[in-house]
Amino acid sequence: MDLALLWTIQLSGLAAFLLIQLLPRSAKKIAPAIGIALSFLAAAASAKLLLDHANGFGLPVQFSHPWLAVSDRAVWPNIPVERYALFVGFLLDPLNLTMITLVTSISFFVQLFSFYYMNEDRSRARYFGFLSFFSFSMTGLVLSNNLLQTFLFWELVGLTSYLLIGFWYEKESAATAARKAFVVNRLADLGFYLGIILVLILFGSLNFTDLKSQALAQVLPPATLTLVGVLVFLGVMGKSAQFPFHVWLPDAMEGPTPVSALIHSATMVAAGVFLLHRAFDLFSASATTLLVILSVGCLTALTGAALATIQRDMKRILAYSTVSQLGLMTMAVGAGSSTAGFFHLSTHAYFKSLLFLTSGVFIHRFHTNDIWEIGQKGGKNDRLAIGFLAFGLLSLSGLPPLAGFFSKDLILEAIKEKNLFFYSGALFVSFLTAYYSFRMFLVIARGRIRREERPHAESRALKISRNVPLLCLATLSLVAAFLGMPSFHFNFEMLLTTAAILVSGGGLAILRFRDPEAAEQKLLAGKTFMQKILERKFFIDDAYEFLVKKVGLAIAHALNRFDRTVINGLMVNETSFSVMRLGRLAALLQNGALQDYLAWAMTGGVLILFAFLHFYRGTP
Amino acid sequence: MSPFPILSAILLCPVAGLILVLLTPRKFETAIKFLSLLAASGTLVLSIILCKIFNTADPGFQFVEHLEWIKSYGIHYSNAVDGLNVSLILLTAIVIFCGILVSWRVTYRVKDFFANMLFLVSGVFGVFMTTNLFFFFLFYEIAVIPMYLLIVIWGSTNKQYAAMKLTLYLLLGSALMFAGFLYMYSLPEARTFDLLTLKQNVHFSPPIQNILFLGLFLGFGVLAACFPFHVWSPDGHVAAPTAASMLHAGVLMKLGAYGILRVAVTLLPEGARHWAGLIAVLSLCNIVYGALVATQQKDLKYIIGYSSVSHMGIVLLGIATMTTVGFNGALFQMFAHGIMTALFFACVGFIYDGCHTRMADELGGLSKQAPMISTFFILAGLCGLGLPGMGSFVAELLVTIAAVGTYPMIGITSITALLITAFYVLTAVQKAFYGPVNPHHADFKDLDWLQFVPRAVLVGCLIFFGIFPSVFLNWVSLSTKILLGG
Amino acid sequence: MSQSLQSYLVISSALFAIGVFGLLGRRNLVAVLISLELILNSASLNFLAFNKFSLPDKSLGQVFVIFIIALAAAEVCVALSLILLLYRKKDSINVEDAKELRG
Amino acid sequence: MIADIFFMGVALLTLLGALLAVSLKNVFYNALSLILSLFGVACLFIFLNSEFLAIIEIILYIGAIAIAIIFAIMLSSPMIQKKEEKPDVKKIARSFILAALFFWGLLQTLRRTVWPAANPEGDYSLGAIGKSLLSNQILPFETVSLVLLVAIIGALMLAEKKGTAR
Repeated sequence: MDLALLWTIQLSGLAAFLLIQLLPRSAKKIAPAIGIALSFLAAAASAKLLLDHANGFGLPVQFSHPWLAVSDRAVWPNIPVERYALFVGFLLDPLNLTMITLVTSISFFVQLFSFYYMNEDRSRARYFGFLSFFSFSMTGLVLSNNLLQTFLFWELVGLTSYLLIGFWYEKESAATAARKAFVVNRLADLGFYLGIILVLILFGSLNFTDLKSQALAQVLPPATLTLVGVLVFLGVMGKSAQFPFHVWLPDAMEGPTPVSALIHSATMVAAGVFLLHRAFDLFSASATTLLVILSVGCLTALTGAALATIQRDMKRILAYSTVSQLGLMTMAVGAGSSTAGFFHLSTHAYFKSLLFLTSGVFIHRFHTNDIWEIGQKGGKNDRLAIGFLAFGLLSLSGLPPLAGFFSKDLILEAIKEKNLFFYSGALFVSFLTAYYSFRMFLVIARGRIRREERPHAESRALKISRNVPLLCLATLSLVAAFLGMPSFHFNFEMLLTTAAILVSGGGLAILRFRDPEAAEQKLLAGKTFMQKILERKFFIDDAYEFLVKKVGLAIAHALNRFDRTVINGLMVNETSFSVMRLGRLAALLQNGALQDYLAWAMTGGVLILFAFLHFYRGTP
Repeated sequence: MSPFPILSAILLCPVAGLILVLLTPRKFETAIKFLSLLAASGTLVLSIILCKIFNTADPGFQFVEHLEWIKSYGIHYSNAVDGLNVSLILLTAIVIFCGILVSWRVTYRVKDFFANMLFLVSGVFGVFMTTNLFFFFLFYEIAVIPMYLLIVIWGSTNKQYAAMKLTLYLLLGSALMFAGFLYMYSLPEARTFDLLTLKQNVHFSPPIQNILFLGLFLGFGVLAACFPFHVWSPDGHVAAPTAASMLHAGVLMKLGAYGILRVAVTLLPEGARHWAGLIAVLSLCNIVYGALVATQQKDLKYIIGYSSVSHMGIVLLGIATMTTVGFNGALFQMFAHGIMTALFFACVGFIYDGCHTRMADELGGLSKQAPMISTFFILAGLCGLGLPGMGSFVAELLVTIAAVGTYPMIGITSITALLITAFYVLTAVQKAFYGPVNPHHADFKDLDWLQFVPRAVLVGCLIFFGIFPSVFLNWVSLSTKILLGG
Repeated sequence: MSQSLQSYLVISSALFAIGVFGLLGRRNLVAVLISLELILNSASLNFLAFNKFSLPDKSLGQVFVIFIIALAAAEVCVALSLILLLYRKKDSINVEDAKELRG
Repeated sequence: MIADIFFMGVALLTLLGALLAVSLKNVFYNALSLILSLFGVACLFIFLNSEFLAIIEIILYIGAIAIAIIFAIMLSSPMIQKKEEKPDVKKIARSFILAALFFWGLLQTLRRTVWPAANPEGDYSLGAIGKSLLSNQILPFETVSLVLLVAIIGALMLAEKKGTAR
C-alpha cells in the first residue's frame, strides 16, 4: 500500500508536467487546473501516509531496485562489497514523512496561489508545467534512499529553479540570474559529485541505511572522512545558499513570487539542510566537519541578516532573511543536534512561504517591490495582507506563542551547549532578524499614503485562490510548531533571552522607522560607512565577477588564441604552406630552357660516374 | 554462417539504397529522398532487431559471417558483433535515419547529396562490423571520401579549407593506422589480416607493443580528435552541411575510439597499459581545453564542435583508465555523445537554414518565436552538461568513477569541465534563445511535423538510455571484461 | 701511341666530351645537332674498338654501328624538320627563345 | 711504325674537326668541320678492320646527314648574317666544366680497369655482317627499317607548308 502511495506522490508531478506539455495549443487554458489537481492528489497521498504511520510505527520502509551495475572487485581490491551497483528506490522514515508532507502541502498551496498570481500571464501553461516538474524532482529528492539518487534529483531541482527563475526570459536580468543560479549551484554540486564518488569507491555503498558513522569510521581513515564530509557539505552549501555560494538566492527573486515562495524559501533551499539531517552520520563521523558546518552556518547567518537590514526591495529582504535562517539551521546541525535544525526548517518553511505569498499579494496589487512605495500606495489598507504579514514577521522574529519561537529556541539551546562564541553570533542574528522584520512592517504599515491605488475588482475564484493558501499556511505553521516539536521543556532562562532580543531588536526598528518618510530622507542624506559596505554586499559579487571575468574568461581567451595561432596556425597551416613553398621552389627548375635540363642531366651522369669510380676500386 | 546474415543485410541496405538512388534520374527528387529514407529505415529496423536478438550472456563474437577472399594474404570479408560494436551499429543507424529526415529540405543537387550520404554510411557500417584489418581500412577510406565531397559542395563558411584539412587529417590517421596493420602483417608468425587469428597465435613482445600501440593510437587518436590533433574537427563541423556534420560528429569520431578499443587494446594490452598514463593526460587536455575554448566561440556550430572535442576527451579518459568501468563509461559516452551531437547539429542546422546566421549574438529570443526547436536545442545542451536523466550523465559518472579510482588527480580536474560546460552551454542558450526577439529573423518558422520526428527520436533515445542505462550496460559489460582479460 | 684499345677509347671519350661541350654550350640549334652527331660517332667508335679487341664474334659490333648510323639518320631528319618548323614560327633557331613550356 | 704515325694523324684530324665543329661562330663552318671529323672517324674504322663500315660512314653519315644539316643551314640562311650576340660566358663555362669532368672521369675509368687480352683475329668480312644481321639480329634490323619509315613520314608531316603546321 505504501509503495502505491509513494509512486502516486512521486509521479503526480511528472504526470502533470507531461500532460501540460502534450496539451494542444487550444487547451492550454486548463493547464492550471491540471497542475493544482495533481498537486492536491500528492498532498492528499502524503497526508494519508502521515496518518498511516502517525507515530512512526512500521517505519522505516525501503524499496530499492538496482539501476546501474558499476563494477566488480577487480578494479579496486580493497572494497568490502563484492559486486556493487548503484540503486534507485524509496525510503520512508519519520524524517522523510514530515519532509514529504511539508513539500507536497506547500507546493499545493503555492500552485493554488499561482492561479491568482499568474492569471494574466499568457504562458501560464509553461509555468504550471515547470512547477509540477519541480514537485516531481523535489519529491524524488526527499524520498530517495541513497546519495546518488539524491544527487540525480538534486540536479533536476537545480534545472527547474533555472527554468523558473528565467521564466520571463525576455527580461535580460531574469535570464542572467537564472544562469547565475544554475552555474553557482553547479559549482557547489561538483564537490557533492566528487564526495559521492569517493564514498562509492572507498566505502562501496551509498544507501543512507548503510552510512552509519561507526561503519564509516572503520573503513575510512579520519582524514578522508573529513574530506568526504566537507565535499558533500559543499553540495549542501550550494543548494542552501551558504556563505560563498549565497549570491544566487537574492538574484533568484527575478522569478515569479510564488516560485520564490515555493522554491527559494521553503523546499529547494531546505533540501541542503534536509540532506544534512538525512546523512547526519556522514557528517558527524568527524568533528572537524561539524566545526566547518558550524562556522559556515554562522557566517551565512550573519551576512544574510546584515544584508537584509538595508534592502529596499521586499522580496530581497525575505531572500536575505531566508539565507540567514538557513545559516541558523546549518549552525544547529553543526552544533550536533540535527533534529533542532530540521524542526526549524519545517516551521520556517511554512511561515516564510506565507511571507512570500503576502509579498506576492502586495506586488501583484501595487506592481512594485519597494517597501517605501508600497507604504505610500496604501499598503496598510489591505487588512488581510497586513494581518498575515504581521503574523509571518512575528513568527520569523520568534514571538513566543508563534512557530518561530519554539524552533529558534531549540537551536539557541543547542548552540549554547556547543560553544559560546557561536551562541553570541546566533543571538546577534536573531537580534538583526527582529530588527529588519519590524523595519519592514513599520515602513509598510505606517507609510503616509500619497497616491492611493484602489485594488481592481477580482472574481470570487481569484479571491479564494488568494486567501485560502495564506490562511492554511498560517495555521499549518502553528500546527507544525506544536506537532513537530521533538521535546518541549520549559527553559525559563532561554525565554528571557529571546524576549529581551525581541524587545531590543523591535524597539530599535520602531525608534528609527516610526516615521518612514523621515527615515527615508535620513537614509538618502548620508550613508554611514557600514551602509556603504552592506550596499556592496561585502564585495562578494564583485569577487565573483572578477574571478569569472578576469581569471576564467581570460584563461579561456588565451587558450582560444593559443588554439587559433599555435595549433591551428603553426602546426597545421604552416606545414601546408611550407609544402606549397617547397613546391614553388621546385617549379623554378622548370624554366623552359632545354639546355638547363640537359645540363642537370649531365651533372647527374657525372656524379654517377664519379660515385662509381669512388666505390669500385677498379675490381676487375 | 547464422541462418540470416543480419550484419551483411545491415551493410547492404544502404549500399542497395545507394545503387537505387544512383539509378533514379536526377529530377525525381522526392523519389530519391524516399528511396534513401527507405534504406535508412531498413538499416534502423535491422539494427534494432540485431540489438534485440543480441545475446547479452554470450561474451564471444556473435552473428559471425566469414567469406574467404584472398586466402594467401589472410584477407577475408568477415563480420561479427560483440559488446563493443552492437551499440555503435545502432547509433549509426539512428543517426543516418535522422540525418536523412533532417536533410529533406536540401534543394541543391539532391541526388548527389543522398548518394554521398548513403556511400558514407555504408563505409561506416563496414568499419563497425568487420573483424578483418584490411576491410577495416578499406571501409574507413570509403567513409572519408564522401565526407570531403559533402563538405566541399554543400558546405558553408570556408568550406574548401575545412574540407581539405579534414580529409588530410583523416588520411594522415588512416596512413598511420595502415602502417600499423602492415607491420603486424609483416611479422613472421602473423601473415594474416584477420583480427581473430592475430589475437590467438601472435604474441607481440613488449618493446614492439609499445611502439606499435603508439602508432595505432596516434592513427586512431587523430580521428577521435585527441588533443594535439583535434583542430580539424571544429572546422570540419562548422563547414559541413547539417546532415554531414551530424554523421561526422555523431559517428565518424567514434570510429577512432572504437578502433583503439577493437584493434589497439585487444592486440596490444601491455602497450596500452604502458601508454595509459599519457592518454589520460592528453584526454584531460581534451576535456578541459575543449571546454575552455568553447566558451570563447561566437558561432553556435563552433561551440558544439569544441564541445564534441571535450566530450571525446571523456571517451579517451575512459579508455585510459584500462578498467571495465572506464570502458563501459567510454562506450556509453560514445553512444550518448553521438546522439547528442546529432541532435545539436540538427537544431543548429535548422536554425541556420531559417535565420541564415549561426552567430549566437545575432540570434535572439528564439524561444518565443520557435519554442519547439529551442526546447530541442536546450534539451541537447542540458544533456551536454551532464544533466541526470540523460545519457551523458551516466557515461560521465562511470568514467569519472573509473578516473577517480585510477588517476585521482586527473579524475578530479576533469570534473571542473562539467562546470565550464554548464557555463558555455547556458551562455549560448541565453544569447541565442532568451532575451528580446531579434527582428532580423522575424520570419523564422518553427518545426513542421516532418522535421519534428527525427529530433524527437534523438531526444527519446537520450532520455531512454538516461533512465534505463542497464539496458546498454548489459550489452557492453561482458565484452569489456573479456577485453581486459577478465 | 700504338693502336691499342686504350687509345681508341681515349679518342672516343675526347670526341664524347667535345660533343657534350657543344651540346650545352652552343645557342644555335643546328650547332647542337652537330655536336649530337659527334657524340653518336664517339659511341660507334667505341663499339668498333671493343669489337676489334675483345669481342669474339666480330660482326656483332659492326651490326651495332650500322644500326647507330641508321637511327642517327632518322633522328637528324626529324630534328631538322622540327628546326625548320621552329624557324618558321619564331624565325629564330635559338634555343633560348623556345622557353614557353615551363612551370 | 708508319701505321702508328698515320693512326696518330687521323686521330688528331678527327679531334681537330670535332673541336672546330663546336667552337667556330659560323654554323656553316661548323658543318664543314663536322664533315672533316666524320671523315677522320671513317679512317679510324678502317684501322679497326671494318672497311664496309668506313664506306657506310662516308656515304651515309657524310653524304646524307651532314648534307641534310647543311641544307638546314642554307634554308635558315638569313640567320647566319645576324651576328650572334655576345656569347653567354656562364653557359659556356658550365658546359666546358661538365665536358672536362666527363673526359677526366672516363679517362680515370680507362686507367683503372684492367682490360682483357686483345684478340683481334676474327671474320670482319661483309658476309659475316650480313649473316649475323639476318640471323640473330633480324628483329632490330626490321624495327630499324620501320623507324626509318616513321621518321620520314614524321618529318614530312612536320615540315608541310600549307597552313596545316600544327
